[in-house]
Amino acid sequence: MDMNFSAEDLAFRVEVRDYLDSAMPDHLKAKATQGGGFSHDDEMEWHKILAAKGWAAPRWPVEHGGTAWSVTQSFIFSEECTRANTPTLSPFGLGMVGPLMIQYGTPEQKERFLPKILAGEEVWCQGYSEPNAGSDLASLQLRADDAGDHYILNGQKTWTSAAQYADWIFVLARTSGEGKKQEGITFLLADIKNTDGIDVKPFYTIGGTPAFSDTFFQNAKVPKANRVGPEGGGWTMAKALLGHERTGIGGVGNAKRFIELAKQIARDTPNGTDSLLDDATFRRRIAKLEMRIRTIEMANLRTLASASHGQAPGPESSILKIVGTEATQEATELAMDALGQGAQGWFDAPEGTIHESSRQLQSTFNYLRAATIYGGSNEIQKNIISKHILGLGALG
Amino acid sequence: MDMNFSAEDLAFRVEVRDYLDSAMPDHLKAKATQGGGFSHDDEMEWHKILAAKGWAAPRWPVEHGGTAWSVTQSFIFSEECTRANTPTLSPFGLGMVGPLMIQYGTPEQKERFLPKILAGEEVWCQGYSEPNAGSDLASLQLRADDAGDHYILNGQKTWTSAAQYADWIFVLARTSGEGKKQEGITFLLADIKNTDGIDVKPFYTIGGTPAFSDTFFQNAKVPKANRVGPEGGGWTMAKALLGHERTGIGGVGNAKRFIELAKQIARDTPNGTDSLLDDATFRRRIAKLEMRIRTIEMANLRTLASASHGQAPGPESSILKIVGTEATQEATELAMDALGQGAQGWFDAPEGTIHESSRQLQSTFNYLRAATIYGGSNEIQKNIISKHILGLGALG
Amino acid sequence: MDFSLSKEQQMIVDSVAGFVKDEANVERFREMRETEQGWDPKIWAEMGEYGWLGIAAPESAGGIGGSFVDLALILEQLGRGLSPEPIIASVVLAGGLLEQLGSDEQQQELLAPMIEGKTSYAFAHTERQSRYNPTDVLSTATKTEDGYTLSGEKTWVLNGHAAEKLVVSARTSGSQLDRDGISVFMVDANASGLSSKVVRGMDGQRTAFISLDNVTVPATALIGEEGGAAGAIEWVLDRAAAAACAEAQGCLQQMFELTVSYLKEREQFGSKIGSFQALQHRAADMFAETELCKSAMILAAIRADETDADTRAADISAAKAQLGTGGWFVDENAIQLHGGIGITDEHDIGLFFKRVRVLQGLFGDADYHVDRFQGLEGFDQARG
Amino acid sequence: MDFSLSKEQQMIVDSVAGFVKDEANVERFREMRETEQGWDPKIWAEMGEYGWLGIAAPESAGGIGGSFVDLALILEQLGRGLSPEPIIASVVLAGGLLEQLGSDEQQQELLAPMIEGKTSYAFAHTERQSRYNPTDVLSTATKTEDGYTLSGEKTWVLNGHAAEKLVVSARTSGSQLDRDGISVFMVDANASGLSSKVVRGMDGQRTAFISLDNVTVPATALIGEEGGAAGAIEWVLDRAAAAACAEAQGCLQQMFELTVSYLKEREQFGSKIGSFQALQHRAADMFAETELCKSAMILAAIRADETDADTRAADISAAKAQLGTGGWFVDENAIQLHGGIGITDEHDIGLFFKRVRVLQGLFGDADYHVDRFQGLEGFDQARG
Repeated sequence: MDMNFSAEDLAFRVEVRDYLDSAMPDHLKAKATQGGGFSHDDEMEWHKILAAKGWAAPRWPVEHGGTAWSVTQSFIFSEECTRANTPTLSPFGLGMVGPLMIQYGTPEQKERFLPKILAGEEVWCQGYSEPNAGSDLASLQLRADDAGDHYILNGQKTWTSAAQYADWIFVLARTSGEGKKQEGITFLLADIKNTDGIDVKPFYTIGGTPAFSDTFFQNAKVPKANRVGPEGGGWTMAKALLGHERTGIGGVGNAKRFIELAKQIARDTPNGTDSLLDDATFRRRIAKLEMRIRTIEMANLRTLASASHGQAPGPESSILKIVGTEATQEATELAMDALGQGAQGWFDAPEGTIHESSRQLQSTFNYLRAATIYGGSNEIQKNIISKHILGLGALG
Repeated sequence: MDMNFSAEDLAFRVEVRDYLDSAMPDHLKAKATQGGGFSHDDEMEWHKILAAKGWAAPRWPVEHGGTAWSVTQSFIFSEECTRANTPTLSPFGLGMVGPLMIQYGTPEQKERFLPKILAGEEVWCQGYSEPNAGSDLASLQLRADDAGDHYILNGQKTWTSAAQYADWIFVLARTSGEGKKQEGITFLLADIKNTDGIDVKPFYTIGGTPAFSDTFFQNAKVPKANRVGPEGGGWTMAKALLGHERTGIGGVGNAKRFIELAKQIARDTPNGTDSLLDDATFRRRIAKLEMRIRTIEMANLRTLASASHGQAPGPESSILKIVGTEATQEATELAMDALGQGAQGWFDAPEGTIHESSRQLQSTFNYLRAATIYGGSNEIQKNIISKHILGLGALG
Repeated sequence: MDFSLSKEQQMIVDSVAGFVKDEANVERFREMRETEQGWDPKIWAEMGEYGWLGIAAPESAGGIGGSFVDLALILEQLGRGLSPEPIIASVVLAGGLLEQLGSDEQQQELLAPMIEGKTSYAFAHTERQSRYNPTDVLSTATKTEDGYTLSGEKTWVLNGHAAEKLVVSARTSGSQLDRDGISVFMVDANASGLSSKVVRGMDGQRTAFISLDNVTVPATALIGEEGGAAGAIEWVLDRAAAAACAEAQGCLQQMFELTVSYLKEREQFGSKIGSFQALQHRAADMFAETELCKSAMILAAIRADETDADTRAADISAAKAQLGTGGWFVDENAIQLHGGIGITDEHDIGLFFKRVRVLQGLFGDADYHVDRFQGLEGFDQARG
Repeated sequence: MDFSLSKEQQMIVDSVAGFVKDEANVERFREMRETEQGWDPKIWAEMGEYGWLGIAAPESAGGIGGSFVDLALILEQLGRGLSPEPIIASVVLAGGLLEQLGSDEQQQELLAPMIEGKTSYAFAHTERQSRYNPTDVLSTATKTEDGYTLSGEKTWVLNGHAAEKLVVSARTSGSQLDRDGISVFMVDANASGLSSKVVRGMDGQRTAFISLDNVTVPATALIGEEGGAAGAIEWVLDRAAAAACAEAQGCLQQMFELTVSYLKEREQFGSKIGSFQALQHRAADMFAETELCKSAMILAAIRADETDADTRAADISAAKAQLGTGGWFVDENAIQLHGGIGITDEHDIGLFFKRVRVLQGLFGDADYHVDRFQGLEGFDQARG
């Protein structure tokens, strides 16, 4: 048991650091120093740069374009990305539907979709939640009626992140109303841009940006060739995705970035004749959370190390989602508190009023209230732990 | 709306303070400065002193020996008792069965019992919980079989506080196994010392003292004259008691005492070349909790002020039990932390090793884990709030 | 000691509640946040006519001469409708300074029209370096032959974008952190040399950054004694903190009620989500913290009229810290229990969320008030 | 980077687990806590024979030359049985100083018999004023013709009541808070001028207060360079903190398992209490914190062998703080979910509760470690 970096690891770190430094365009670097309020275009630009290097999907199997990195190397890579404040790649293709297709897709699907996901040429979004099916996902009502070689979809999805930018959407749809709710669900891939009858309506969040959409389906046709897994097997597909999503969402990289941001703001914020980073109370608050995040990071590493390449970790990763999202929210609160009265500013504040590195912070702080809700709310994660790990679910 | 003390109030405060100072025997004052590890005998001695003054049961109706104090005066009295670190009187007679008898007792019961409760001549204990009926009190199994002019009791009570010192016990017993569990329960008064077939077996807690007992009943006879309320009306009696108990247990007086103890220890504890009370982190921890306790105290005052004399407050007092017991526990933790390594000492440590004011602290700290459990655990209190205040109980 | 509402107080509460329902409700706020001014002068005038703005002001200046508790009760109700009218900025802060320091003439001339709702003011005080320290002032006021010349920069001035006049703090002597040497001046918002930048806040309200570049004012612009404003500034900032607790209380109460309603209405897994015990207990915790905030807010409002500065400070700090801890618990869980819908701009809960978060930070966050509390003289003393 | 157990480690863990089950279980601890010594020399000797006491000691001194992780894994298992044998006091602290500072002869003569389980030592270091500061020392060692004279008082000396020899820290130069000038000496427990008071701990273990009144020792009693012990003291205290995390982990794991079992077994309201969602979620939170403590404990154990002092300190502080926060959450909720039975002395859960609470405070509580962490050089630096 050790955490030592071998000479190879250290060389790898240098390679990654040098690469990120040389590959990251100046305009992205400029945004990175302002707290990383990256646009969709920025993310895709960075995706393509990494893809060209072969580093867009490090944990995919090598035959599909992944790297053969060890856990240590993956850790080093993510540390260096955090350090350089690179844009975070959209998880829906690379982290979710991609790995699912690798596991369950047909050869045709793999050939059709994986290269474009990897290259960042097609953007994906996730159609899971519906207005009446949030935590209780299995109650979903989007109908997919059998029409020979295709399904006809009618209904509504909501909370579709970044649907306005997406080329494709993967949806859970109801192909049967018989039997257990879970058994009538099917996993489908739909061309969100070019399918008649699919309408995307972005809406605003408390963060002041249209981060999510409602997606409406009205007699929208989806070829059966775009089904992943068997008809009625959608719930199995969804569960296979879950583990990936949990570690992705709970990841501590974001929390670490916000801790650094809080420190940076505190360092730059005069407080009487000192800086706020000299304030005893504030220092200790930062320290507490930073220590907590080290602990969570170690738990993340242990989980990653125990799951082999290309596989999702087990239900114990639920704890990472819970504590990771809470730590991330807390880190944004800390950064907000560092701003003092400045926390009330908004991203369109005139130059010279708010700390430039915090220009996106208030919006992100608000938006990230969603972190403990989406991807299976933290309450749902606790149900999962209680049922699947502690064996308390089946008690009467 | 005001918190001002009138000239009369201020004069009353002086009167109380002077009285407590003159009335409290030196050996009790000595213990008070050592963190108030009072014995049962100390408590009863103090009870009799207060009773002689007419101040043992301030909130009883005047005709039964209470005072006619205003809410403000009651508050002043309790503040001064906290300040003087007086012993706390046992609540079972004065705060629980006494008020119940005033409300529901027969004239004979009132005449027989109330004066002796008031005078501290008879000590009471509470027989509610059983090994299989804790939070689920209505499942109690202590049988009371009808035998003409008396009941015959068989079964076991547990968690009987201070039963070894008691003259009387009030019990909830099952007089019927028919219908709803709650409807077969009857409230009885038993002479715990002189009834054949009642056996008291004290047991040790993690505080290292025998604070509780198991109480066994084997064909023990209790006259029907000792029933409070109708047969089968015990649950109503228990609910009537509950409000009193909740505010009693959650009271902030204890929390304030432990805050003062933490400060005293910190003041006396060298920390390098300063005292611990100069430590920035520790000061702020004390301050946080002290501010919280001020808030809880204000909530207590509002609750007391809105309930008239002799009546129990409504279910909203559940919050006082929850937050009051948590603050009390936290205050003991703070005092323990102040001791540093000394927190590992035990009450029998040789002189000169542990801070003398903390001699009882480690024991109390451990014992007080019970505060969030007894009197209806905090989880049960939340069920009560949820059901009776928020109306969430009846949802399907 | 008495915590019940008087008949008059109950009447005021009822009439403000009716006003919020009919005129100053959240729908109205949604309209206001899209406007440049951010609040409605007509509503302000109505508030003046009803006597709400002058309820705690001295009768000599046209006020009602009531207690701060009366004002707090009004703010609590207004908080339920997210009313953005600048009561804290104009009445509690700027008005409070006029009340405390102004001459009879100044009160007649300046305070009276404002509490009638005919105009509004702001208190331009905090600076880039001052954070929450009430006596950290770098702006200067230099004495001239017939007045003063003011220079400096003021940040996050509440209502600074809309006020007709600003009460500006500046040093007439002493250095940055001295209590002595701070003076306050009445300055026209359109004075020459004064410029401002308007900042839209995350709560949809507006503040301004005010630059003073050799702004000249006459000697009569000085409010109170030269160099002696610190005590009054501390007093108004404490009252503003108490006012923030009161307004936040209205928000929290509304959030709590919205949340309990949602728990009774939303179905998942074939049941109302309010039937799930984990959420019931969370709601019970929210109830407890909301009630504690209410108690703390009343305590703060009562203490706002207290003359002993340390007694006032201790309990107002306790209340403001409770808003930052227990109030924040209610704030974040109201969103959490609403789930996804709670983070849409369309739902009201998020508007309250943001307003509470801002109020938490105004006039000292929890950290500041804990620090202040432990620094009070009484903290160290053995009880005696 | 690799977090799996080696085959050898797995074998050790299994054999310690078996030993705890058969010999060093909680029943045995209940007997031990009634004895004067508080622990069993026979068990100690067995531990020595199995090689557990020397697992992390250098081979030159008869040790196995393994890593600190090996020792931590052993402590974790022993924690499940509340083994009171003085591994932290004698092996990690006193033994660690001999390892770090002792000459070859001293290691041969002193370290070897102790790790064989034939004798035990203690580290007499903390003083009334020193709290958790490792270099706050007032006790003095004055050089004499053929040795030193030691005077001072040492508090809360773990195993101080039973150790054959004490490693005593004392100043040979400098003043109270100086890092330089601290030396350590090997002193016989029955030396003339040395007296002790035994304190029974709330966890049922024993410590001693040691008074040194002109205790004379020969020059050969000095371990390491005169005045140069501070670094080694910090090193052993860090390792002791990591060891405390490891032992506590065994306790917490046991408490968590006992609690989940109790939830599955106890009935109230006609159902197993583990079917109530509020308790399920609490159990899930306990699971999360127990797992985080485990990760932190492994991190600390790995870092215990780290040569860079700041890297070592940062992660060991993080782990010790996690024990004081997340570990305390598990500790208190294990009692709470057991309800009344949990506060009886008869039930094992309370014994674990008290031991964890004591371990939380040893070698720095959470406050201390947060303070230390924010004072490390790397904390302020911009990442680069």
